Amino acid sequence: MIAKRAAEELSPHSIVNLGIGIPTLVANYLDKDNYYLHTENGLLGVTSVEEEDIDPLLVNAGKLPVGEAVGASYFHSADSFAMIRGEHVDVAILGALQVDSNGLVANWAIPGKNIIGVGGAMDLLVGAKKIIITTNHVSKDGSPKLVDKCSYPITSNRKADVIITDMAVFKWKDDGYELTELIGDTTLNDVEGHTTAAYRINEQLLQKETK
Amino acid sequence: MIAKRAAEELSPHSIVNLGIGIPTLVANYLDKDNYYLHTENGLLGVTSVEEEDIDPLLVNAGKLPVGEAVGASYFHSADSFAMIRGEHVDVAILGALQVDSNGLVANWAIPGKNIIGVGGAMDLLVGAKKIIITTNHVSKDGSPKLVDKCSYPITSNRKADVIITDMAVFKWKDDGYELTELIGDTTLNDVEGHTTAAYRINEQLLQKETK
Amino acid sequence: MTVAITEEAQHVIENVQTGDTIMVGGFGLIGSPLTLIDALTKRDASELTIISNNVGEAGKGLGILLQQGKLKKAVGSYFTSNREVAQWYNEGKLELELLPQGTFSEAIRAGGAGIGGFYTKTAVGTDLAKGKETKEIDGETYLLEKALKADVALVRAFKADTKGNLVYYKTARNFNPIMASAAKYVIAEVDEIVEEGELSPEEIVTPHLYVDAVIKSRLILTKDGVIERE
Amino acid sequence: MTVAITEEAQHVIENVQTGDTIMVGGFGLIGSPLTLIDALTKRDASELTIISNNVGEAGKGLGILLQQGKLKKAVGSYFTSNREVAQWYNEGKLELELLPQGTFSEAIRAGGAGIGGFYTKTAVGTDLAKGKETKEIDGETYLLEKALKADVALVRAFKADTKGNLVYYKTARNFNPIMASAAKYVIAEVDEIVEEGELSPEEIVTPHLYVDAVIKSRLILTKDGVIERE
Repeated sequence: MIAKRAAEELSPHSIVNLGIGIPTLVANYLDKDNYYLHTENGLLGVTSVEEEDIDPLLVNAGKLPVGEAVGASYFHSADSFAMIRGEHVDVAILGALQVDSNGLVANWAIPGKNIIGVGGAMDLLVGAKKIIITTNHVSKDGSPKLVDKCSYPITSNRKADVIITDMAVFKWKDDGYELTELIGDTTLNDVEGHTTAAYRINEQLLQKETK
Repeated sequence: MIAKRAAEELSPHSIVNLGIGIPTLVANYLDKDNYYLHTENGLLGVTSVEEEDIDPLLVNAGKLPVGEAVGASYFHSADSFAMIRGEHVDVAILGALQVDSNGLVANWAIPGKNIIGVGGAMDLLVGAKKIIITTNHVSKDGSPKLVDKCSYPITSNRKADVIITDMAVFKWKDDGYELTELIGDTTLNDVEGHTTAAYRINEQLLQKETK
Repeated sequence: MTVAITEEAQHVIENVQTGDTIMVGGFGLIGSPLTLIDALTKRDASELTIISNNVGEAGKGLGILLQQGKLKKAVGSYFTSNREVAQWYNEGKLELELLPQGTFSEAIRAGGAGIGGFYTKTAVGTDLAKGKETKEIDGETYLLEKALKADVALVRAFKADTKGNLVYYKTARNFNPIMASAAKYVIAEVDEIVEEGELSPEEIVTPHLYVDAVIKSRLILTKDGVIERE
Repeated sequence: MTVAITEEAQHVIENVQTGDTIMVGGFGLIGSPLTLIDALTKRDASELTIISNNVGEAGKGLGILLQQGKLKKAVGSYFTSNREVAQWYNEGKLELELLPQGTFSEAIRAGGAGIGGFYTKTAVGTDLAKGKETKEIDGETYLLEKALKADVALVRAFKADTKGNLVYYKTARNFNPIMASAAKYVIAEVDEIVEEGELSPEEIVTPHLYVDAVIKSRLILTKDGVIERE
């Protein structure tokens, strides 16, 4: 559901990089002729693959088997991250542990645990032209993931442009997030009760929900 | 003659970059199966080309038509200079306006004239593992080109390893150049009369010439 | 975004505005986007900064733009090939930034790769290091060089597919692939446009995400000089 | 120099000495030089610094070297794939240097390209920027990252020709070409060795000047895991 909503956020013919987890599912909702998927391990033109066509040497950044689109190209890791850091990727859709009132994202390390892996998270967050965060609205223990200030280590000092959760959609506008959309039966009260991050409510949405 | 002597200085299977002018002629004295010529405009595996096979889009750094060796490869300019600066080219054979007692080379600009071109000279001088300078011993007006201190702008603070002129061969040893060889009928006196750079005379050569 | 494929060089060159910084590929005329340069000479845009290894030759290629008085500044490594460059420079009508060719190439790659600057040993201790920062790294002295970027890049490739992927031809490759990565709007001039899927994914040098427009080359370099394609 | 072509991984791996820094290609097992890693586990060389995206998995690939106590330090971007890495690190038996994957890749390219260091925006303001220099360039903050180099690189390619030129296969390319450029001694493990001239000059990814030795791969990754080639 989150993935489907994220797919709607994309303009046709965008170059899109999908993170591991929910973001990977976004591919299922994209018309493959209209989107170009980039994976940082070295391929522009990622498609899905049928079981019988799996090639163990053709994978995405999550090491899952993928296929090769018509017009695809391969490149080495330094060239791949040159594309990312050089702002040639239009959109990165990433997961998050926390996003805060200032738009900062934490998605690579948990305090108290060993900090031993970061992968491409920091490069994608700093380099993609637009950042869409897809995440469950609350963590498994029920605590908000949209918080006032990240308690987990941040991934970049660059702001996320859009947050899509199972409850709502938020977009960064001027100096903060605006709640622009409720997902399914979610109410404004539900969102308020599960969010500690500051946000405004979109004028039209507010009118519609409170009339 | 200078070019022929320079060719003898190369170990088989070296990766060699040839500068414009006398250095380019060195190619005529190399067994093409044993040497790999690199040109900074993007080709490893330069060979000579017959008039009828000239391809206007296949040239060396002097924009002269060349051929393509078996096992050659093409690359863009940044990759080409990565090879040079990264010390993957074994030998660069370059021309010079001046070389001085400290081994410094001036080969890109003349004082009083406009400084508007440098090309790959500085990169080659700093990056090649071994630098061989090929030059006439004196300039057209008869003044020495091997001088105590370059009056022309230097190309790098890196020393040239070998100097081959139409009169003699000098090799950098410890803290200065050693005259190791006289070319043709040249005498020690001839060299002395046309050189203002400091140099030692090789022990054996001295004995041979003064006995 | 989709790549624009057109026969009309004059149309795509409209993307060049007065005051823009333009990268132009080619090592002399080899791998030079001759059709696009020709279109640029007919475009009413001036005060241009040109990032190109040379400024063509006297009255040829980019040399025409110089004669037209459209250039404010040139950034490159070897302006010697056009004797008029020195003349304009001495008369104070053209700014020049001279870089060693390796630094020039690397700065363009850096511009495309989101690298702000880099440290090279090239030019340390020379006149071209004047006014530039140095730094000791692991006991060696390096020079800081900044990235180069452009508004528009004009590049010459061999073939494009309909997605905009590019491959190059022999030493006509030179500065073209890095310039294609370092500008906001990239126009490639090619000999042939093939269907997507016809270029092998392993041999594509410039992936299509870098390319905004593709035109078929009209002016081409042959053994007998530059000719118009029939 | 000529490239050494051999069937004997154990012979070429003798170039690895105690205390060496070794680059090892691969993204997980994909594009990993499995035969050379296997040979390294049988080589009597320890106190190694490994520059590789991951340290294999627990007891697999480079993970075996960890278990053998041969590793002093690991430099990479994602050690999470081997849970034993954290264990050794916490016990003070293994040093770790964690870099963002883009910084890691770029640092290796820089090492091969004679670049001492470079400025990236990646990781600015994060825990991975601690202790690192920053610099303002054109109004933006960048982080200084130093080049990575190695004594020996173990890379996985698809085909080599008898000169040592290399081409790669799909996403098994990953870190291999850049690592092949950044070490004093480079050993490539390949599926096939062809005659010189059989690889197109336009499609060679790693020119032979980077490669010192080539061996035929014995351990290969298939759909069913790693198997020994018949």
